[in-house]
Amino acid sequence: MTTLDNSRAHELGGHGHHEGSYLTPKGGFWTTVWDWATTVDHKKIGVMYLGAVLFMFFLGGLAALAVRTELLDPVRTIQVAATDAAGKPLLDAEGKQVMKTEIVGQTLARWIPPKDEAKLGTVDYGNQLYNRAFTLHGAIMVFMVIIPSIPASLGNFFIPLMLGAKDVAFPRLNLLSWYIYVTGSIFAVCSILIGGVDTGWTFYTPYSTTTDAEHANVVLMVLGAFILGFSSILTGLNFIVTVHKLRAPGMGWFDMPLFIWAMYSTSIIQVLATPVIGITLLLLVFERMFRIGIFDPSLGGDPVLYQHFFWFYSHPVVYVMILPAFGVISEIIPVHSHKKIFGYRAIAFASLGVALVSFLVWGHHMFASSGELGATVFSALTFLVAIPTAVKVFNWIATLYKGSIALTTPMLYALMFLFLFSIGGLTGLPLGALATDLHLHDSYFVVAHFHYVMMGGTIITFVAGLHHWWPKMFGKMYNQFWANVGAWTVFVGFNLTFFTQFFLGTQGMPRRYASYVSEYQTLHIWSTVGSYVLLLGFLIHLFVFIHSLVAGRKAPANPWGGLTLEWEAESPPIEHNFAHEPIVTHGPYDFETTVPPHWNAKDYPLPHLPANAH
Amino acid sequence: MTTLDTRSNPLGADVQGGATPGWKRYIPGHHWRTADEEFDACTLGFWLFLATEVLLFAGLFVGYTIMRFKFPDAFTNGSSYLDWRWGTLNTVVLLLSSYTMAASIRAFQLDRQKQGKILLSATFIFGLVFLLIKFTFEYTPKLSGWFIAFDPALPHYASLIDGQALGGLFKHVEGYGGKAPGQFFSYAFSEDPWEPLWWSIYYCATGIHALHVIIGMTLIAWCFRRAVLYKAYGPSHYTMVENTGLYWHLVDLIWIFLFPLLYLIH
Amino acid sequence: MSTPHAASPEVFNELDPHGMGAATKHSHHIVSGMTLISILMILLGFTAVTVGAAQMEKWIEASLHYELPRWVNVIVAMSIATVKATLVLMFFMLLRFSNPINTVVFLFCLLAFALFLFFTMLDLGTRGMINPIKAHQVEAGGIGGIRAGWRADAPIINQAPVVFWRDRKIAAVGIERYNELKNILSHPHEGHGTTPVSSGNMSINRPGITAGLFNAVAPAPHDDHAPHGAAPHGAAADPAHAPAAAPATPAKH
Amino acid sequence: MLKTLTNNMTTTLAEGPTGWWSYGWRWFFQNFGVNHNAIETDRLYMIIFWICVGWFIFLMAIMMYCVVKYRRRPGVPAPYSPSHNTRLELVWTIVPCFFLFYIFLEGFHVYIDKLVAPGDSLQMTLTAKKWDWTITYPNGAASPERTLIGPDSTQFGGINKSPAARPVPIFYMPGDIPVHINMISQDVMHSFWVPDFRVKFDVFPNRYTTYWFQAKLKDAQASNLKDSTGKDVVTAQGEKVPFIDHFIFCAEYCGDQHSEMLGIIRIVPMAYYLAKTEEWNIEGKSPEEIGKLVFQSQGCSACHTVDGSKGAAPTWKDLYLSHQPTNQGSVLADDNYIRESIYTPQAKLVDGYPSNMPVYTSAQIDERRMQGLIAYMKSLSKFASSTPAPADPAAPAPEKK
Repeated sequence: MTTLDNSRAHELGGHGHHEGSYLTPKGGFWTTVWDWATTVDHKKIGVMYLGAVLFMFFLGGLAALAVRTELLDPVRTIQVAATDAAGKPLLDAEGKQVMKTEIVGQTLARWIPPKDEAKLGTVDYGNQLYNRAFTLHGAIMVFMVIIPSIPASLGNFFIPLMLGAKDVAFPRLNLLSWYIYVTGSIFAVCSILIGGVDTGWTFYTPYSTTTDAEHANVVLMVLGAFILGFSSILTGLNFIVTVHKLRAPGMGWFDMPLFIWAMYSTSIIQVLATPVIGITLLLLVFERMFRIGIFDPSLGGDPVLYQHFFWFYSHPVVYVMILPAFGVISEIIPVHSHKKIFGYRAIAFASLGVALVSFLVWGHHMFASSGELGATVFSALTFLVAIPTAVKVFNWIATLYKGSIALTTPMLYALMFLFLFSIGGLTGLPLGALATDLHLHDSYFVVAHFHYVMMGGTIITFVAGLHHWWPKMFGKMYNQFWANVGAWTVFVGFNLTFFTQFFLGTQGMPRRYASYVSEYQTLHIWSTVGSYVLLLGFLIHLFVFIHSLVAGRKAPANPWGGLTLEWEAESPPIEHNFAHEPIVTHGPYDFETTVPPHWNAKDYPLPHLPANAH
Repeated sequence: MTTLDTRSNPLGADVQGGATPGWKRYIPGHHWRTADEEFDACTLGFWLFLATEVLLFAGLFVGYTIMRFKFPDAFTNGSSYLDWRWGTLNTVVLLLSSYTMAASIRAFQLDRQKQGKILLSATFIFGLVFLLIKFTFEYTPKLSGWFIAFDPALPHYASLIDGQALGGLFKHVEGYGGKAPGQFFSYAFSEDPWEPLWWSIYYCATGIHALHVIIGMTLIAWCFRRAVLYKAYGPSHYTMVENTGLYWHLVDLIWIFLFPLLYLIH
Repeated sequence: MSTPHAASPEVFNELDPHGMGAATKHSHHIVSGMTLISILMILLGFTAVTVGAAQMEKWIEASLHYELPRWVNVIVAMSIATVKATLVLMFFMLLRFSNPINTVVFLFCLLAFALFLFFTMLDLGTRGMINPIKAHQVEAGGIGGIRAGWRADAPIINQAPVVFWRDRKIAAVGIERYNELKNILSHPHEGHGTTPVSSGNMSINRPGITAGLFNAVAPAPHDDHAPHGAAPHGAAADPAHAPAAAPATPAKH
Repeated sequence: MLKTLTNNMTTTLAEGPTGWWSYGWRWFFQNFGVNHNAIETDRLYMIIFWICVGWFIFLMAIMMYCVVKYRRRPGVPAPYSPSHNTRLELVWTIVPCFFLFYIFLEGFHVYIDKLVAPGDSLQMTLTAKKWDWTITYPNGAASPERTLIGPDSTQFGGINKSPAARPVPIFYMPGDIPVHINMISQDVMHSFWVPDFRVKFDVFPNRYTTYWFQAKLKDAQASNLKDSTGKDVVTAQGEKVPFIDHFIFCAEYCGDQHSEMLGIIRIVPMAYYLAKTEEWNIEGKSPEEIGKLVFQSQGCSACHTVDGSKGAAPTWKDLYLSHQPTNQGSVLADDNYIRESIYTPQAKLVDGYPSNMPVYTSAQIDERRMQGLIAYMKSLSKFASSTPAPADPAAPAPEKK
């Protein structure tokens, strides 16, 4: 490992050697707040994104729990004995018990009683609450949590560090994109506060252009998503330029960590697909406000055109969600099994391949609505996605072979990812095949499938990455035991919640149903119980992290023995990341030939050295 | 420099002491090795941004294609109400402005400050002319039926003029207005039931394009201001004016396609 | 960042193994003034050509009474526009002289556009749609409710605006005056050749199956399988509501 | 089919699933072989399922083996192995391709079966609107039968369904012959899904989509149809009527009562089907009878009651020629008002009720049916034969239309 003095660092008034951690407060409370609010430091922006995303995750999670709780009990009409004011049974003239009809099972309606008393106990009111809850859950989780989760928080923090750069290419743009994200989220939250949106996160026309016609909530939510698109574009644009222009000396394209490759592919999709959702949502707003008719059948427009517009963005964006997860896993598995990743180039090209193919398959969301030729072509192309994805999974498992696997929390999560994502990926096959999709489309099977991919893939990996890099980000270690307990709880809760839903789907339970036929109830109850276990698991993680921040042991610079450049920086990194500009002399995963930076046997033993070496 | 602090802007710091032109005082961002690298990165970043702009319009073009495929006659009918002469004039105006923009960048590259500023303002004025034509000669008559008296399209309708305003500067043609998008369409003499859809596409496409013209003009004005105040652009540093130019050319590029698609259908 | 500007540290360029520095040599190309002027002239020339071609097509149709296929107009106009756009990109936007990566970015963006257009057309272009054979009446329902005017409380008309306003105008001024006005207004430019024809009745009623694809049977929605045929429903052809109002039928020229 | 719908909880066909892949289908599907397409779909699904299980176990087994065998132990060096092997990588790129191609082909094959109806199918039309289905039979009749899928349902005792006891339509269909439905929506998008047939297709407001099925009745273990008193229904020939019910679900989110937008397809013998549709044919019926049929078949009965009890919409009992308080002032519910309310429901909204009456077109309710509805309302109203109800003195005078 050689380093070269960074002459620019010297120019900068000798900040280089003795500047403090980026977390060091700059002064009093308000000074510090102002410093963070106006920072252009990618690390601080990454942390701010992390906070914002976690908050939105909390909101979206609440909505999910509301949805699950409502489904605990099918809504049903029952005859109950009427009572008088004193609570005594009400009898009619002949002395017979008077019966009355009551609707039971509307949990949300009991919690949030309507302003208008007359609506209490009506089907519509209970359903409206449910519809708003699942729309809220979907819109928040997709637009405000999963899309920015790994790219904007971990990506922002670690891309420059992994490239050996001082910052992203356009730091001010980076800050701007955070503010745009916050603005978009505020729009969305406002739409909830003034009554909520019941369109589903897909905003399908003509329903979305006609529902709640007298209110502005749908427009607000759509504008929120539109604004969030800008944030996504700016982040992606920034990363592409950073990767092109700011690699450390010595770092060729194939010396980049695979996380960078994944983020690069992600950014390409973000830049190329997001503008289309921009114009789509804009046209939707015009449609709602001015009835321009492009998506409105009564004026000659076409709802299927809207679906094409929408999925041209929203399918690639599925890979915006999952590709960063691939990147994180490609980091965690080699580091924690201390072995060079298997098939580096295959994984790198698979990332690009997924990015390319993602633009060819959006029509598989529309098999039930699309024309026959379109459906057939899209089905054939859809299976193409499986190949690069499968290659990646094989590579990760092959990496484990003959490694030295430490079951740390991040690694545990990575293994869980392999388990869950395999299920998610494989259940994509019956959805990609035309005949079976006509049965499974818009059923709970789809719900289960994409939760296995989006949550089992992305959110689980987000948490894995957070555990992997937490010591680097905040300079504190966390309690591994309790973190592992949390991980197992999440795993159990997750499978309980979503595995049951595969069976619901094949048996015929449609999505977005506020009430259902009663034989689905058993599975729904299991699913709901699972969601509570999931909540418990995330709460354990929350407490582990809080404990770590308050009372955690100070983290060493390289707690896991990683070889990528971020482990060369201090924990937490100094304000300009590196005291000297690093020069890359080894590959990111050359564990066999390289002693990791800051190696210290007290912190962690190297597998190929005896424990008492050093 | 990890804090957003306008005072650290090297150009802003020394407004009064204008002895050294701004472009010479420019220091690249702390994370760049050389100014050239920063320039290259900015250009790449801006091209990526332009790609997003193109794809934004792609949605409109796809919508146009599908709708024209579905209702070809609505488009032919609708298009016949557009005057190709105004469209052509606007195309010429935008092409000229593109030229002046490119020439102004060239002037700044050669440190011809005065020429650069003149060309920049010419570009701005061309943009203004474009918008004026768009709004006064195209949108207004179609929406309201009010023509400006010297509009060459008007003499043909002289027999239908039923009102005047501002001492004859504006003239109203009976039944001409109401060619609004979607449900606001109220033109009574249309031949095709789907004509409102054509107007929706027309107003969305030209409206969003006009919005881009306005944004471009704002950028040009900002460049002009910096050129006047700080001599901000010169041979070694002209990133902003270059990228503004790219943006402006993109606006031109979109129009190059919109023009035949909207005006020259028959 | 208040430190004085220092000369570029050349040492980094030597260590730069990917030629990142080399690319910057392209960056500061200065296009000659002559080139710019010539490009402008060519662009203006092409504008004249595209307008001329369109006028020529109109002239051919009007004087030779030969209707050119629809694609001629589109292909000619789009080809010329593409040439113009390429010129702008290469010389005004300096793609020819700048880092090739910028060109790659732009080509990828065009590729995405092409995919978007191609697959959307592939689907929507190959299936039948119910274009209301009765252009007359808009399908009512949750998506109907078209209002007669700008105001939010304007009455709902449940009719194509085109038809509603036409009928209203006829009621206001009488059919003679209406036709008179229409005659003048629908020839906006003198010398305009053909009269546009309504597409209101040209839609093919196809049963939602890609025409000609897999049609072991092409089930017609209104065939006479059953004694009464399919019941009238939806936006289907409904004889009772075929354009009945005689004055409402657009006067053909 | 879902077991709630039939008294017989294990309705299956004689031909059960066969083949290695069929093991475990009961985990996923409640029944098997309602028709050819369903059998094929289940077969394909189970084949994919077992392929997936094979791959999954294979991968997870290797993973677990590695995790256990190569766990980190202090002082034990990692054995290491090459990080690249072109041949292996090619193999695991190409082998899945074969599986994928096979699945695509099979999926395509069965898809075509689901798409293309035999030429001799029975043609029907379906209209979907928020939140109801209407199927029109070839003779123009529509099914007026509805049932509650709830505890107060006489047909299916004790099933916990149907919020607000909203009655869902029953569509009688002949068994063992192909039925071809042409679908259109009145308002937003819906999706017609009969889980038992394993097919769904979206229903659009601006283009027809089609749906076909051939449900088996002969070979299935069907129950016999009973009337409301629990006695077997018998045909004119004195035969019992076997039937099998299948749920219809709306699978495309369409608003507040999306989850209540159900229906039942009841497969009965051809003769009984013909008798039923003839019974509902409006030809040769009095206006009042036509009105009653329309009331039941067009979904009016989902919200309006005829016995004076409060529903989601004003009751028709004593509605005709009564004074209704609306947002446009008090209105006399005469023929014109009724007509307007059906074709343009938003014009005048009766106070205290939500604005969710669907718009009917004159294609759905033609003049004859409209007259029928008015006649039916007349027969329900006490004001019809006498003088109009006295106007509410507090309300302004009824508007002139």
